Amino acid sequence: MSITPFNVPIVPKLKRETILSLAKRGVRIDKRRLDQFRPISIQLGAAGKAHGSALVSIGNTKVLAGVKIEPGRPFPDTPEEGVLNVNAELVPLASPEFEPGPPDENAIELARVVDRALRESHAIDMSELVLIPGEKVWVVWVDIYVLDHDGNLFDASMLAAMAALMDAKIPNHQVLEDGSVEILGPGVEPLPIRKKVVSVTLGILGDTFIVDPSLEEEAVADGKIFFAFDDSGNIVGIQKSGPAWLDFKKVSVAMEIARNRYHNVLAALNKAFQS
Amino acid sequence: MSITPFNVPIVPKLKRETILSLAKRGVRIDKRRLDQFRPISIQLGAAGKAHGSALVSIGNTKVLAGVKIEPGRPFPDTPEEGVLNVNAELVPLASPEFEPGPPDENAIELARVVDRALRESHAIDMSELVLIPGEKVWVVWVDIYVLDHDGNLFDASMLAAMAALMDAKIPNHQVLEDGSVEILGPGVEPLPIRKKVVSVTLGILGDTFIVDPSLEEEAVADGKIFFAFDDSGNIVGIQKSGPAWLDFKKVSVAMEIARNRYHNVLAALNKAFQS
Amino acid sequence: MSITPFNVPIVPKLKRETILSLAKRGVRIDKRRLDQFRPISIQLGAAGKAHGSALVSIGNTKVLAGVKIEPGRPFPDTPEEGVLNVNAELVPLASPEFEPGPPDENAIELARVVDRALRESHAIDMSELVLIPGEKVWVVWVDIYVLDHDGNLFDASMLAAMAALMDAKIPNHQVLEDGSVEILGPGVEPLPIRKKVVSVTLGILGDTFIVDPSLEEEAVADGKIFFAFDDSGNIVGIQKSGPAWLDFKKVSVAMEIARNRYHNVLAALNKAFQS
Amino acid sequence: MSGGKSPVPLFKDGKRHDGRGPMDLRPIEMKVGVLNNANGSAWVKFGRTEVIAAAYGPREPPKFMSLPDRALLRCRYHMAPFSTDERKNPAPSRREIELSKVIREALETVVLTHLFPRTVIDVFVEVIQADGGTRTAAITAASLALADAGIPMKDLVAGIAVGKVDGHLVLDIDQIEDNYGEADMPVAGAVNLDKVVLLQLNGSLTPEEFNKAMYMAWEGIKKVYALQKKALEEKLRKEVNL
Amino acid sequence: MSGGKSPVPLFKDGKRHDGRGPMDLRPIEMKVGVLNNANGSAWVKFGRTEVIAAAYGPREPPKFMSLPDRALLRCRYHMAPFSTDERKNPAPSRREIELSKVIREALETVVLTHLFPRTVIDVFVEVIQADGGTRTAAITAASLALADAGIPMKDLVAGIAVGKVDGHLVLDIDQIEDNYGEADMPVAGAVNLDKVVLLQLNGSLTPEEFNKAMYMAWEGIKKVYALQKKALEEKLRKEVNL
Amino acid sequence: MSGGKSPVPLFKDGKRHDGRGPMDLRPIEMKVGVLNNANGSAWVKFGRTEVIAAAYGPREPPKFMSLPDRALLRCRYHMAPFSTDERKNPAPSRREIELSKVIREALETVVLTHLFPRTVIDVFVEVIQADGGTRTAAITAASLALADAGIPMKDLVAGIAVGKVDGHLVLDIDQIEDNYGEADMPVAGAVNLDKVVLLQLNGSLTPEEFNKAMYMAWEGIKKVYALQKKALEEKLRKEVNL
Repeated sequence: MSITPFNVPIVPKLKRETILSLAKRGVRIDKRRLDQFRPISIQLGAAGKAHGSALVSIGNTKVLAGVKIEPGRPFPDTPEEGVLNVNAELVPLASPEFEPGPPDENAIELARVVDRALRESHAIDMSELVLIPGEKVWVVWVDIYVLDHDGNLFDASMLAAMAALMDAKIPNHQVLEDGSVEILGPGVEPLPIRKKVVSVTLGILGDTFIVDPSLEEEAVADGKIFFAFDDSGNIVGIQKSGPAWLDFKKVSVAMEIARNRYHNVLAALNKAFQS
Repeated sequence: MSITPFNVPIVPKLKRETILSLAKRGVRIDKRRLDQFRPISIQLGAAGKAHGSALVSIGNTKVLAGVKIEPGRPFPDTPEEGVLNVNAELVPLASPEFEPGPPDENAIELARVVDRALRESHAIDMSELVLIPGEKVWVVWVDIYVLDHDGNLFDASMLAAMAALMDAKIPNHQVLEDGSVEILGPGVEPLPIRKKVVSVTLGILGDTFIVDPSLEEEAVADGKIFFAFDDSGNIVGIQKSGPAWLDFKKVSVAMEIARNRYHNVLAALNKAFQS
Repeated sequence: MSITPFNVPIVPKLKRETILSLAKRGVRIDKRRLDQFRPISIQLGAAGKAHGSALVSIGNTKVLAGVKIEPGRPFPDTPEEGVLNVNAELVPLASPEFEPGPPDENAIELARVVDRALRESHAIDMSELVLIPGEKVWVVWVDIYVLDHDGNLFDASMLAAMAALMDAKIPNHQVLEDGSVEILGPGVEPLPIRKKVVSVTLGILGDTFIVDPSLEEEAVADGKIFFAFDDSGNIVGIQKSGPAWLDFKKVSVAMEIARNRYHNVLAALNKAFQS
Repeated sequence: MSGGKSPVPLFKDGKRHDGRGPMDLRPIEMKVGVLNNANGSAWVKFGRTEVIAAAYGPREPPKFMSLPDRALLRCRYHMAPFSTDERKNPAPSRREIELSKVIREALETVVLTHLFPRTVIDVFVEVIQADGGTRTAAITAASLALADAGIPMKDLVAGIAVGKVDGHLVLDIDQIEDNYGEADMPVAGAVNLDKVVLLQLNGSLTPEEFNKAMYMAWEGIKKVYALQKKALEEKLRKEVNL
Repeated sequence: MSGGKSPVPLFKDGKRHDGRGPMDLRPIEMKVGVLNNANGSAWVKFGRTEVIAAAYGPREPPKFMSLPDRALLRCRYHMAPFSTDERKNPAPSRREIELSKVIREALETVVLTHLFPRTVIDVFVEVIQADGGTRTAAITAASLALADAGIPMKDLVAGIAVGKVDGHLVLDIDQIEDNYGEADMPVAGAVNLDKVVLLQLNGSLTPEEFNKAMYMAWEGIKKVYALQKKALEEKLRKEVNL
Repeated sequence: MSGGKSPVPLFKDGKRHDGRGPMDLRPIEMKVGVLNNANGSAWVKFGRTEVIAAAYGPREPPKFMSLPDRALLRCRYHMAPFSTDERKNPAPSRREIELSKVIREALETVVLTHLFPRTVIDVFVEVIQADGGTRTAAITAASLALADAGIPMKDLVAGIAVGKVDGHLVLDIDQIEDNYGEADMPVAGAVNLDKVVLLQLNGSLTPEEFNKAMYMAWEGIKKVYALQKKALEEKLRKEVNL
């Protein structure tokens, strides 16, 4: 059951009015333009026992994603494909609002939004992750760990997940005759990445859209809208989130704003893999 | 742990007294005789993706039962028998008293009472539901879905479950050499039904028994007693439910009242299958 | 998440002061010496369907441990060893403080402390519990059931677990060709016990240690410290429990006090098996 | 009533598999006041079936959990993991949840909850060994524990199961008779008041068999009731001697 | 979008696998006031997809669960175990948890929660049969149930999914088109206000396709909206006749 | 202590498998104030073992969860799913539940909870990489996070594990030494106060070994303590520079 959040701190009216009236004039409380991202940084290999990992910062938001690649069984309806699992944990060290416990609806939505963008874009060629057809495949776990929450978890998580997948190496292994898979050690072969997927999320402030909303902007926004793009510029995922509505005619405007900005994120991703 | 219900609405004293004094005079608040059922209706096939289903109304009480028949493993102690699972959900749309969440003690009792009456009467010949002895059998799921709760969920659920089982068709299938079962599509073969089981539940109002108690009658009753019968008139299940007691000598009186009425329910069941 | 207990009854200040000042003078509220156990009794075979069982009393504390020995799969990383599982239930009949529900942190700590002492001491030769290497081994379940809580559950549980394991007989069985294990009935062969492990727990009252604290002593103590010993006098387990600290120099003093007393517990254990 | 075939004949020459006649109870033992912390407690054994019950209260209920006009009754029927042939997971099963309800509702009829508004009375039963008839042993022990705790009741509650094996009605069935028999009918009653407070039937009976079974159950219940009285008196005698 | 190959051609000679053209909706049925206990209810069918919705409230919220300035909205999207091809475990899946959130947030935009501070409004949707487009059917039914309960809203909410199959954009996709198509874009809107209240995309679209798909969705939503109005009027007519 | 045989010799010619001598710690790094939202935070690395800790509070506790005379301490030790060799289910294991308790009880001895009645102080530790000694790294980081949050403590807490490998006592064991060694004894202490606040032993030691191991642990703890002081000073220096 989903419930209107009722235990969130109340935003002072004044701050709300300030942010809204600034937005109307095209500026933001932290001096950014409406369509400007905060600084993005990506640190690869941040979790040493993961097969791939990335620590992503967007402004003060910090998300660590770790990839584990393990042998397992395929789903019965896709016997010749590997398995992708995306999980997100809003661990309580990241925000005074996060409580310990199993993932709540926010964590589940976050994981599923990232999952779908990766899955539906065919970012990974799952058919190449088969060890023994119908029996054993690689199961790719992407665990998204939010460490510091200062807004726009969608984009930070999407980026951390994508970077961690690109960083990942399939473990060195051997398929034994009895159908078991022996892991020999760390590998060198990357995952079969076919597309790079990044996202741009807009905060919805009445009629105004702001790219990459910070936590205090999110607190006064009606909601947000997430657009994922592959590196050819196709839209590979959308999620309206929060109790906002959009003018029917403004939807394509929003999409265009996002599409004008996904290059920035993609550039940050590419840069991380150049060194 | 079972706890005295403490968050149920309090019944106005006046209503309680009215119902009790009417019952003493042999009449009921909705004009029924003490041993009279509300109108019973059965609509077969109400859930199109179920292998069998029935929507049962008893007065304003509405219960939908759906049967799914799937290949699975037998229990280790009955390797040559199919498996019957009965589950009941008191979904929150059915009553302001029902909360979302896993089945509570009332839902569990409901499911187990129906389950036992079906199981102990050998209503289905489980030995005919074997695909590969000891390995693969049909697992028959009966899911009882209460849609509108106006009292006497026991009888409505028992009837919906029985009708759904009688409505069910085993899927068209093929046992492959590797021991897997391929489902080819909808089937025509019914389940091996050996007995029709129906029930009659009495509300206990002090010394008086009322057949098929409505919700407002249940609210003032001390409890109720459920009797299940097979079509030969054997008693195949009893459950005293609620904080009521019965005079030792009144127990067989109650049974006789119920036994005089099970024909009505059976007739409704048979009628549903005549068309 | 672990939380400072906040719903425990408050100990009257006077009682606390009495116990503390007595302890300083070397005596206890129940007349015991500081290093004296309450009377220990062990009744073997107290749970008839268990393969081994023991009801242990230390003063008014009563713990029943039951052992079940069942065929199962080995852990992947120890294919040639049996499996030991220790579980503890603080059932609500044992104390007004215990609530029904899954094991809380206290029950989990209790089980794990006993488990480690048995496991790390190699009290049971797990390599002798293999039925088919890599496939089927004996799984030994030790269920600790606290029936009456009057303090020092660590020692009572450790002793009940050890005695139940020594009391246990491996079921009469037959390994069939298809790799299944048929249980033929009760057996006569004991578990391969290599060491007897017993424990001595000290209450920590400021600078004073008291052996085998009772419940009212525990309520005023800062915490306790558990020492497990094998029958050669090696230390095979330690657990500081509760919000107490110890002077660095007092740690070995505590160990010596415990080590001077483990013979008493071992003697009680041996006596139980002499008759 | 698993439907399989019994490994031993269940009824032969008027005797049951363990030598009992149809109306014979298993050896029954009862002890009151077996635990220290509980306000009242009892230990009850029917043959190899063995249960312990504890009663706590009337005591302060958890927040928001009270009734203005009477005590809440809370009841848990629970099986020890080692009480059964195969180890039982200690998490409450659907069966245990149902039986907790059935036993609570039986006890509600006799406990004078109206004397203790805004409090809670707890009854916890642990099955130590399960060999048939655990719920009737449980309610028997629970009612002793309540009496031992000094909680006022209209009457004690005693329970017994009637079964049908190889076509014969028999009293106080054990596990093998339950597993391979045709019916299991647990009954509990308040003998002095002539009230049935718990009644279930798993299996199939003709109406005539049902009526006969009820009378058999009542005979058994009277015997159990007498043993309860004796156990309580024994406890009392001990206390007086102290 | 499972990526496999469809057992039937999804688009051939301008027709879809079931004979529909790209802009054709499935046969739609709606009925308001189908349940007795709920304050409002509705039953909605899109082809073989079938849902029931109930609305309760405004009513007293559970303790500590309220807002001083408006009503809480609680929403559950839930699938009956027998609604799917393989039996679904009745425990809420991650998908059901997400969709409950998405539907609640869509409804929050139109329900006048500020009129009922310190109360709760509940919307429960049960999927009886799932054959594609369950979330849009669910929100359509939910908004009818709210209207039937007399809860003031700025507008009704109607939903429909656009899909892409074999390279063609099509309206109101069913399960097979969802499973084997390239994109599924559920949209819900408040037609009178020209507002989009729910929008998701699973799959891949070019920006041009996206814009076209939005327009197609809006055409569909207007049709669904008209049917909602009709269903509400029918209910009203019946009530007046009584 | 899995009992198996180590793939590498654990002790040879006075050196351990990674070249360290018995008293050598792994390379240790510490950083204070690494997170933005938390009132205090710290990142600690012992070799390949890596943890992050955050402290929140004193803050308002959830309803009915408070003590009239002091703050509640809440503590969670948790492992990231990717921190271990095989992916760890993120649901708290029994081990994590026990360690949360052990760490909380250690911190309770030093935090001046009496200064903040009716509040709660939260300490959350996430293990990012687990390579032995995670609980002692966790408590070391937790105490830094508390200090960084400005929560008054009687002393810092530093931790280290002593192990026994191939018959030799060694300091600060890593995972392979833990897995294949004979004993693992985690110890944490408040150095200035000369107090042991956490002590566990998994494995077997003679009394003499135990006494020696305690002294070794204390040596290690003093070194860790010095590094803690340094990390806090560094943070302070940065703040002053700003």
